[in-house]
Amino acid sequence: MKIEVREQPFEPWTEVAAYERKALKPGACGAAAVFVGTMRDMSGDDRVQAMRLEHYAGMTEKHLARIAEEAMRRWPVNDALILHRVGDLKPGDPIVLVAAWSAHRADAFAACRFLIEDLKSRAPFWKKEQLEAGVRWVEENTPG
Amino acid sequence: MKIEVREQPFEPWTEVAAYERKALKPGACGAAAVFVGTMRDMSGDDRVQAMRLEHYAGMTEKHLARIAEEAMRRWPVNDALILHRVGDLKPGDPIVLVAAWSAHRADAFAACRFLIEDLKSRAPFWKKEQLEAGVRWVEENTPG
Amino acid sequence: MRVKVKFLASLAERFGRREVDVNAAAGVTAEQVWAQVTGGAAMPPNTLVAINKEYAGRGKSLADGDEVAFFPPVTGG
Amino acid sequence: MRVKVKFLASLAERFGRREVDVNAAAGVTAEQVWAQVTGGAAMPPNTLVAINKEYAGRGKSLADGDEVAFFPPVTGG
Repeated sequence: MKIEVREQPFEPWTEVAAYERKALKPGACGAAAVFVGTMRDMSGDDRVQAMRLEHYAGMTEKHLARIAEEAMRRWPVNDALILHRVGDLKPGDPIVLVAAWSAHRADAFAACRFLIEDLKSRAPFWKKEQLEAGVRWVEENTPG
Repeated sequence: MKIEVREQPFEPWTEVAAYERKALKPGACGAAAVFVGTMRDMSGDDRVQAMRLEHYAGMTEKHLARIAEEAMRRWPVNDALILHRVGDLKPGDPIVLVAAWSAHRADAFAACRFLIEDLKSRAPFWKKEQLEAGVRWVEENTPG
Repeated sequence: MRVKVKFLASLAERFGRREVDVNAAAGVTAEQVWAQVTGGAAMPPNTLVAINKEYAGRGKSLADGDEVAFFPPVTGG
Repeated sequence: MRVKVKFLASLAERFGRREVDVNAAAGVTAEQVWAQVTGGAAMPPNTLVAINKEYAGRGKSLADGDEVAFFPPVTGG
């Protein structure tokens, strides 16, 4: 299991591949489900030029570790990975990567879905968008 | 949209990254959901040494293209990728990769799940396992 | 009329061939061609049928030049 | 007793500070500390509260040395 909050841009597929090589036994897991959330260039009808992602350092890592542990307790999941970006982002930058590995696909999907839903509804991150018209805090995440 | 049946081993995350770079506009899709199925070293209680994956050339590609098109019709999905291995596999080899890109996560997950479920229940592939005790055809896929 | 018959996976092994071209009576169904080619073997209940690389019912009639395939439940992914 | 109060995201901007250490009466609740630090501002109904980096109800009592944080609905992922 790995949880990371990162200030620098990351390439999500490279991260998944590297984590698999490092942490997973080849042949043990039949299924990997991965979700990657990327910064869009539109927010509703407004063009977004940049975004700042703030978090509550300390609480974030604690909360993400707890939901990863919960996923591994609720489903027969072999491993889980959560990586979340903070700081200054540009459109197209990956924001979040969640992955779950399991023997079977239903469990991998369920755990992956749970991780991103809980992260989006409970993990202490906040987005502030830079639009042409100025800066605004995103007020609420869309439901899953 | 890309559909491919490949005789050679592939590294799924490299494929996803390459396809994104080539086909997707950065910032357009907020969500990517990816499923990778890998050959396990166990089948039930039996250790699997190798596997041969046969398919119905021509029908396979036609069927996979149809389900990708159906996914893109049923959900607001920007793009989809399906890559499936055939030939002789070893435990740990990736078998299948399905990916769906969308503005929103619920649609990306739903489309990805649909793609793998339809592929597993309808696409003309067959697995033949090499066990210690000999060779056997897999008779049925597990439900999703 | 001429029809191409394909057996896939375990059915190819069982019948020792993957493909055979046959002369069939006009309007013959997929299951009648099966009977003709297999010498009257019972079709396993879970056998799937495709005509011209599309799934079809076993009672569907074939046309001249059609390709009909018989295969066991699929196990990909 | 001493309590550390944190404001995050838009609340940090609103109050012009991210962190303040306060003297508080024993047994004070999170929302009483909010009132004390903000000069009696109404807490927005969607405000979330964490005590020592765990979600908590706004009526929960604080202990000496606790860290209480106030923040708007989260928008990560």
